[in-house]
Amino acid sequence: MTHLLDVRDLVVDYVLADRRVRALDGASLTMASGESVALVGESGSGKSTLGSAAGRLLPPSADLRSGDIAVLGESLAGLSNARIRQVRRERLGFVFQDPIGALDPTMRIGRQMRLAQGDRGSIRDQLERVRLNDPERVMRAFPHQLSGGMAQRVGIAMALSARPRLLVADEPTAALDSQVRQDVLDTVFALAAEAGTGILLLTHDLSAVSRRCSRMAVMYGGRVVEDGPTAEVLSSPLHPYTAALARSVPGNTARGERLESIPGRPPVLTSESAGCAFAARCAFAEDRCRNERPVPTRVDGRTVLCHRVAEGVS
Amino acid sequence: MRLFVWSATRLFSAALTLLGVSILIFGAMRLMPGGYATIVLGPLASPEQRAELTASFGLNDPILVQYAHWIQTAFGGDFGRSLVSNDPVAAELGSRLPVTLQLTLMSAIPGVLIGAALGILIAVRRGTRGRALGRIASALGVSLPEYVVGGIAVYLFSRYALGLTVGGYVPFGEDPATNLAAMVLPASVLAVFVVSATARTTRDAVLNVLHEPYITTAVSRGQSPWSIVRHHVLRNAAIPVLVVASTVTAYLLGGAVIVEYLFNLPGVGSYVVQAITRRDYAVVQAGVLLAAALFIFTNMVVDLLVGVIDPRLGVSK
Amino acid sequence: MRSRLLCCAVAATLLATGCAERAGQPGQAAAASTPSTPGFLAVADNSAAPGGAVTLQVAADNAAAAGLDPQMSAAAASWNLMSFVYQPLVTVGPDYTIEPLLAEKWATPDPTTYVFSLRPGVSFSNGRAMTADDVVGTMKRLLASQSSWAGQLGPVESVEKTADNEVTFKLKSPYTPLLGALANINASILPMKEIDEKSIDVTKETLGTGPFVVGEHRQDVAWTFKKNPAYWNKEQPVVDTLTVEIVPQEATRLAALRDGSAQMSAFVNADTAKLLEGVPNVRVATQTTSDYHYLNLNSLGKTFADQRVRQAVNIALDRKQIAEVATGGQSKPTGVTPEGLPDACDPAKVPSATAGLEKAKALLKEAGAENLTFTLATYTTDPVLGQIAQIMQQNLQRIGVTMKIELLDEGTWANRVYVESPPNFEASMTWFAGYVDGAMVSRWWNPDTSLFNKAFMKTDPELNALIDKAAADLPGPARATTFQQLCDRADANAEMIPLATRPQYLAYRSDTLSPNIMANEGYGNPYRMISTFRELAR
Amino acid sequence: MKRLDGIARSGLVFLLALVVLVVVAQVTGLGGDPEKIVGPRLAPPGPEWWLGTDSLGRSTLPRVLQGTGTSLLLSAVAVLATAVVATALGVLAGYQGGALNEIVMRVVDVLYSFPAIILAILVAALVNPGLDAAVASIVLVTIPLMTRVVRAAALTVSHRDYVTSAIISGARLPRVLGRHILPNVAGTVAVQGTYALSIGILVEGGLSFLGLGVQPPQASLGVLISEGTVYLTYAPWLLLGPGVVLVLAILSINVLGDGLRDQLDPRTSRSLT
Repeated sequence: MTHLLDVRDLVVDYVLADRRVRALDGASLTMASGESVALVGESGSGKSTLGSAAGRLLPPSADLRSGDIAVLGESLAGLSNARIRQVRRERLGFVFQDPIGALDPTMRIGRQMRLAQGDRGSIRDQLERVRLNDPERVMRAFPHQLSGGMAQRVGIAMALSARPRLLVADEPTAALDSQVRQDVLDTVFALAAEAGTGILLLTHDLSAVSRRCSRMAVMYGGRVVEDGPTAEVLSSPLHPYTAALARSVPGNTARGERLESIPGRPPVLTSESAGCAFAARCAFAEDRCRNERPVPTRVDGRTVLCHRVAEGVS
Repeated sequence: MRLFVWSATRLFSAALTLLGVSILIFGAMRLMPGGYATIVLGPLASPEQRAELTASFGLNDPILVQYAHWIQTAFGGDFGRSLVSNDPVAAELGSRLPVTLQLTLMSAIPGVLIGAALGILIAVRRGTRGRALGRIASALGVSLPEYVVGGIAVYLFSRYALGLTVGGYVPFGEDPATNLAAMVLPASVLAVFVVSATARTTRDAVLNVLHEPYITTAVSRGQSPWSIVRHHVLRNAAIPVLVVASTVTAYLLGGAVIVEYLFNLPGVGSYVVQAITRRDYAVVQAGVLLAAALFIFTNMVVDLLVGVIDPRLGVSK
Repeated sequence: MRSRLLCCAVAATLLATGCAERAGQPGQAAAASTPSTPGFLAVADNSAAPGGAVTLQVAADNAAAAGLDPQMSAAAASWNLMSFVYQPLVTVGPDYTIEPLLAEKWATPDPTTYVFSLRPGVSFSNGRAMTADDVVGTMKRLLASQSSWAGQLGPVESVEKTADNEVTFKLKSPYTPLLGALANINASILPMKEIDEKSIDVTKETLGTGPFVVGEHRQDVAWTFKKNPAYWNKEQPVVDTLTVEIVPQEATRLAALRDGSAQMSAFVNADTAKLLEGVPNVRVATQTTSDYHYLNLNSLGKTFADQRVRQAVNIALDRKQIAEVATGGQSKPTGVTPEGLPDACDPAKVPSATAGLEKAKALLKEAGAENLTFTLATYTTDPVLGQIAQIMQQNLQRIGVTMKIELLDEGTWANRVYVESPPNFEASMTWFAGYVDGAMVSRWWNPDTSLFNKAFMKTDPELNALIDKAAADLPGPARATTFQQLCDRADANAEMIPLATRPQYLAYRSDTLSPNIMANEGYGNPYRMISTFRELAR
Repeated sequence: MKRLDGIARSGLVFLLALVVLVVVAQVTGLGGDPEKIVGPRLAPPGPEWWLGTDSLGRSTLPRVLQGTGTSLLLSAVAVLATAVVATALGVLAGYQGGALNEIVMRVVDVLYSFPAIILAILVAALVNPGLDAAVASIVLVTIPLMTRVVRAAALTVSHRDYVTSAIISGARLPRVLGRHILPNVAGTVAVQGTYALSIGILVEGGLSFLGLGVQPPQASLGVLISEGTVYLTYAPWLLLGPGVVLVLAILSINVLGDGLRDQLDPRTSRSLT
């Protein structure tokens, strides 16, 4: 059966003025239609690059070295410009981090909605669906006259207006305050479920993930190190990095317990990493981890990239 | 109501600036050595003749009295009389203004449009060779002094009959063909500078806009490049382009002196410069005030346009 | 380099030569043509049909304080424009000879009496006949005015109408340059009847006896002149309309000649011929004039108070190189009396020309001014001044003198030299119009009468005596000796030091214009014979 | 100083080469004495005078070298003066705002609304033509533009958080301006400085064209070019020599300016596909 999204061993470098930076070092991820997957990882882990690659939105300085990425079975790399635009219009939707910045400051919201929607359906309905209570005023307003929450709702309405099959949301609520954050997420997931749209949620807000996404993938050093059902990954993480990540979440620890931070800093790769990227910071690392690239292994319903996963480390 | 307040403050500051210009030019002319009498009467005239002539134009009154008198009459539209031709300055400036305005419009409008288009093309084209070429070409355009480009053009178009004449200006109303034949060449000499200055600014502005998040949104929606340029890039890049357009217009309004000289066009700029060397006070003061007023007017128009284009800055806030 | 300097159009013997009593019509040309007519650079081809239009381009408009009043203007640019409308009693012919104009003939029974017989049938452009009263009234108005030209008329005792068409000038003492002075536009005959009745304001309108009348005038842009229907010479002016455009920029005037939008223009740049080389149908002619550049050393200032220092500077100047380099060899060194005028002195014989550089160094040593440094102030409107200054700078380096150059705009320069008191300059340079008689320009060497240089030049009674004698002598060898003594004396004083003549370069379209241009010009008017210009290929 | 891109670098190299050549010519008298008459007038380029002779018979090569030196020095001095004044005015107006800002902007507006060439001529007439008049004109012509740009930059910088935090932690005005505002505005000043340099050379050229520029016998590129334009038809080498040098000098200055500015905030293009 064709996957909604099928990322196979994707390697992407950024070519800067004086050096190369490897953003994805062989990332693999699959999504079924209508599935909601959270892609979690610190900044620099490559999750934004993966999110952008899903719509072939990488900047010109990006160099897709190897691997493939396909939406509904269609590999994006070789598509003509016209075709990729059609895929974006019909199958993909994107919501970005800066709600007001993502809207053209010189154009009223109504006109931007028309641009996004084409002539399908009425804009009032779309705005009401995302629970904006005064659509008329919003349509006449300019982006800087809206609050962050309202602007993000407009962004969501735009993204979903073309009934996409896959919605990529790159940290949609990072810029919003916490109370608004939950409402916005509820709206997105409700509308997506209603339309059977799969959601790829890029975030580092684990609490939001646990309640809404059926599946979760953890990224580190440009690779997906653990991928599986959210509840199991959070409750019994198999990969040492996932475990450390879980322990550092304020919500998960008992009162009075000290939060543990992970020593060291996330790696900045300039070429293919010899072994496991987390080896330098992993308590269970051994020689094999440092000079042999781990391969994905299936362990009770989850895929993990760790040589010693069988030994039940973490 | 807000529009009224906004324009009222603008008008007030414009008036203040004009007053400043009038004080500066009035003072500068009075401080300048070599009074009018010396020049016009020539060396052979006796001191008494000079004194009598100076007195006859009220040039001996205290400077503040002269200034007050001049400002007062200026408001009434009477800018005094030229010391050389004794004709009212307002009339002469009136007949010369169309030349400068036509020269400005014929070089600014096409210049800015072509420059903006080039700027967008250079910014959007991804080929490094194209961009490097564009950058050098626009830098070259700004580096060519008008008197070099003008000098060469004057020679070529007079030596070989290429349809355009050097000089021979007649008002457009009278004979459009001859008028255009006389104006196209000087206008294009000035346009070289206008096109390159606009292209450089547009290139920077467009590059800035391209990196804005709302462009990524538009791309992610599958909008075609030209639709993105038309709907988003043009409007957002318009502001810096408008600013350079107003600076260039200012330069053309008073500064195209050299081209007016080279092509023998009876414009305001050359008239004022000639008046400076002849210490023809009334003409210089009126000419400079006119050029300053036109510049301030263009700036206000640009501010208004900017306000309309970018709601964040503008009137409709 | 093919020299296309001199042009010899189809020529005809023009003027009947005669003795003191001259008769005949100027501009009347016989059909036959000879390769070149002495005294002419170009002669009109009379086979061309009359009528049509001529377009000239000049560098400057009339900018006189007294508007259009011909008696008051002091600049050649104004004289030329007014010469199309106003006419004096006599005019200047080739080689500076005096020719009849409004006066048909004149007699000089004794050196202090001049009897002019007025030409019959002359009227002003409003149709009113010119009378002897107009002539007498004009002369009285001129002598009473503050015009600098009043002095040039010399010691006039009386101007009387002695017969219906006859006016007699009585002088207090002999004054040879009178005829030359009467030939200038300042002395042209005005409509005194209308002026006395105040029905015309000569500063604002023009009413003359000349070949043209003013059509329109836009200051600093252009003049248009129309044929004067009431002109006394029925065959002139040949063309119907004359347009004079004001174009200060030389490059633009060159362009107008290249594309034919103008038919004739005068230039100051010595390389005008080179700049127009290869352009079809354009001829360039060098018109020698009696004007010359001169250096002014402020003898009442500190630096040049000592005559020896001034003489040293004078000796070090190389007039031949100045004439050669600054004007491409087309001008000649000159003394006080302009080179080329009758009886002019020989600049090679003046004291400074024969003393060597060693003498100059010795003089400096004597005066204790070995490494003298001074600043020359001149102005930008005449580009040749800057070039001459740079040559003088190198000449002076030969005797260890350092000269700095300050090129000012004309207003600032005039103010520092003529208005500021004490005058704010050590040395300055400009040029004189040489007029038509050696005794006229030499008057400027007497500060008591010329006034403009009173503040920077000493009065030398001996020189003043020579100046008066020069004016009184009749033309001939006696006057030549006086002129030479005058030149030598002025050269010794070394306060106003003549350098080299200032020729004019005239370019015209030989395919559309057939002009009459004389080889010499005393009043800077290349269009003196405008009424005979013919338009070709209409 | 991150690496300038190719074009800007070549602009910098050309400028340095030009300066070195001019200094060497000045010191060693290479190429001959600019003021000595060496040959016939308007002679074409030949072995003794590589760029031909001018209307007085002087070799054009040393005059071009001297002229380049004068023009560059003149503009550099003027631009330095402008930079200091404009930065002071701009930063104060931008940061302080209020009355000071209003006064500064009004004065700048007055100068800005004066047609540049007329302002330059007035200065030349007031200060008598020469080096000081040329420098004064360039300063007055370039100050308005630069003050406005610096003020805009200072305005944006002063709204940044790190400036507010500096103020909160009790930094007094000089420290805030010196430590926080100036360094961030320096980049803009450098870029505007290069543009002002090219405007300066053009203004000096315009003044010389109208005869009010550098005084003879000293030459500047403007003087040489205006004489070259007169003799364009007969002796084109008189215009070619200084013309090429002037255009290349200004071109490299402008290109260097672009490079500097791209250094500040690199704006590579991006695809819209």
